[in-house]
Amino acid sequence: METVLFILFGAIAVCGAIMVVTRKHPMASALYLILTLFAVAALFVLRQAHFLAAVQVIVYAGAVVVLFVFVIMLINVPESRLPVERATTTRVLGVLAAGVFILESAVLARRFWMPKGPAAEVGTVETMGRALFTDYLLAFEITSVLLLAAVIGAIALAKRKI
Amino acid sequence: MTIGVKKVARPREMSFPESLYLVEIVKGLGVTMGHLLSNIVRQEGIKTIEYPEVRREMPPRFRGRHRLMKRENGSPRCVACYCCATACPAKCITIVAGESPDPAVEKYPVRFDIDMLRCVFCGMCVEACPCDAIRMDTGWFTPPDDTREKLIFTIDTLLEK
Amino acid sequence: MTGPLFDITVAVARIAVFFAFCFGLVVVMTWVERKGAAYIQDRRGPNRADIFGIRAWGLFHPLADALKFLFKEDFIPDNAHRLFYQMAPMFSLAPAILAIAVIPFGPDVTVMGRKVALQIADLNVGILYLFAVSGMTVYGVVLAGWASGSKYPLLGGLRSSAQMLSYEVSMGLSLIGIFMVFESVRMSQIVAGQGGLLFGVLPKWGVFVQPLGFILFLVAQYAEANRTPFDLPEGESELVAGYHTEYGSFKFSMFMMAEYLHMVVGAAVVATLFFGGWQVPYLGDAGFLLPGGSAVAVPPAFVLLLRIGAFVSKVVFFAWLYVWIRWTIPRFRYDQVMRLGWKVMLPLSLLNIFATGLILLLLKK
Amino acid sequence: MIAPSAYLLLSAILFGIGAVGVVTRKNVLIILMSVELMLNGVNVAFVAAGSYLGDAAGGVFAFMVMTVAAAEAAVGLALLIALYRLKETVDITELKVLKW
Repeated sequence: METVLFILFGAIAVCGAIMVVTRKHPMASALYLILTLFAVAALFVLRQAHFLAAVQVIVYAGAVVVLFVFVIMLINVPESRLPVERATTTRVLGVLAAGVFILESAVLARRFWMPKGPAAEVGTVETMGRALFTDYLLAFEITSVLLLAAVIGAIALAKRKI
Repeated sequence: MTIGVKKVARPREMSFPESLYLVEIVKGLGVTMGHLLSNIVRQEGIKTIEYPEVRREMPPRFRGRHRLMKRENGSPRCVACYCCATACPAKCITIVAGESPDPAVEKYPVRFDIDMLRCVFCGMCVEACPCDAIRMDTGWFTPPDDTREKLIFTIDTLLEK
Repeated sequence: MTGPLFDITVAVARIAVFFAFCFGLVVVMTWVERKGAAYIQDRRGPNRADIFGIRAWGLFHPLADALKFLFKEDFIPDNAHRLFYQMAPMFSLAPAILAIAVIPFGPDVTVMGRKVALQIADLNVGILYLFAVSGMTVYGVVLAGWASGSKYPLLGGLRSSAQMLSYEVSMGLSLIGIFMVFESVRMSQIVAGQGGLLFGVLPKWGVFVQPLGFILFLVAQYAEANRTPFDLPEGESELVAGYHTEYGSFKFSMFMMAEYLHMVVGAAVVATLFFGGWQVPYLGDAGFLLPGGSAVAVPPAFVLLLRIGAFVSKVVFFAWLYVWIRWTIPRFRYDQVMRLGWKVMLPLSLLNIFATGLILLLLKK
Repeated sequence: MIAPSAYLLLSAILFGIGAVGVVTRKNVLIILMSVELMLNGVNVAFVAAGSYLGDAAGGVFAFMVMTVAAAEAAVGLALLIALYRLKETVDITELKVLKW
């Protein structure tokens, strides 16, 4: 059962990702990105990381992609003025490079040792909360500073007159 | 009534509880709920007139659907003089005159059509008529219909009322 | 019945029952909205549709509307982006349906010797799941606005995405107080936690332990559901009909259904998180246990009935509140919405978290 | 039971596709989305590793990556809007002047 679900959601994620990078219009890309994000969230659920799956959907699909969609609508580039994409050779070379990378990682992944067992309950709300607020408290706090900086930066950049 | 100057109260500063809006919203909800309940319990507050069943009494000078008047013997009073058709600003009246069988009357309308889709209900035809043959005192609106043809009223329809 | 068969039957039954309840309420809501609006405004409201001459106060109007929407011509404007235009209503309806899954509509019951929770799925991330799916609702509106290829829908979509992003933040933050008080994000545990009493008199409902959180959450819910006073994505006075201007026939009716389903689900969420869900004050498993110390025994079947009835009536009340508010409060201006969202709701929800944390800390000592 | 390497492979594929998007596309919006894809691929690896090794660090790392992704998207899109106001284009090859 797990294998079937893994293959299903993995396939959806990969197909969605391919669509994201191949679609001409950014809106289509954004929608396929949501698909991929959902599939990845489902994979998280398969590994018992329920909390992360929920956060993945809330943060990525609920906020980041909405932001993308918002910007796409805001600047609303007409289809005729979308940039002309690179030549086929460049694209083929890019795909080849990525293929080499994926093959290398596949070889490495087979060598990489991890205990093969059922998913540990590390992604639930309780364990994540405990880890975040004890061992990784400093990192967590620094994240808030990062977010604050991002908020200020975004406002400073996008606002016409401050 | 003389024309007077009405003093309009300037909006005053809101007090703190008012500026929170919460109490005010609850008050507003009370008002709407009051209307709702009173309208459910007794329907006096409802001002709606349920139109086809209940009709508003129209004032006597209201210009409604036309009607053609008849003489005592039942023939139309119209003498096909074309005054109304000439006066009509919307050109919605079509008259075809014919020789009247009654020797006292010269002509009578063979056809008298009013295109209700073009009529602007101005009442000029009524003003123009020399023998009070057309009136607009039915107090009726033009009823809706589903084809254009049905809304060209012929002499029979106009004589009915 | 054997194990898996039993499980599947229970699952299907739960989904069917709750789904039927929600959609039934949606149908009734469309009627209540129109009739309620009419009575509030001293009008008579829909009363014409009849079956064999029986008018039943216009109760057949939802049916007539549904038939009309089904048989209308299904067109796509020339300028529209065909695929996205057709997908938008589905994007709009799906999250509302998904959100139903985690709402408990009754206590655990024993069927054929097995414990069955009256909840479609008791996820351990309950509320987070709710956030996740409610975050998806914005796509329906945005996509509809963008794909219609017309300016008013586009403006509506823009407004909607900005509004929903802004209010999602304070909606999430306003619930953190609830997590902190009930120490769980699992919906069933939050409801169970609201069974107790506060100072021996008040039921320990979310609204009593988190009054500010309740108000903030309610306001944010209205903004998320695009209901008045936050319905400016479809503000008809300036945007024709907003994001669904170019929609007709069944696609439009899907938007309608989505809106009403959001209201029903929103009402269920408010009832669950802040008004004790299926909990009836002072009602234990064996019967009423009044604060004075007197007890009234109630048979278990009746207790179950009372509890489900309590949940249903709470949901109906909050669904009605949506309608009630709509015909009471005028629409905000866009800048007012943004100011309220960022300058009032956000600081207040942060303050709420801080105050809750402080009080919990003092109580623990 | 799925081998951990399957997750790592999937992670690599997602990362690779995202990288192809970054290097071959010209539309800034799609490049930003591809970056999100790459981050997501990394997240898959983190979560899988965390759950196989039974260490909460995997989840925490994924969480941090998500935060960074959100911040990156916000700042990136703000930059994009500012640039679009200036240059009226989303073509990255035309955005090569670093000063104005």
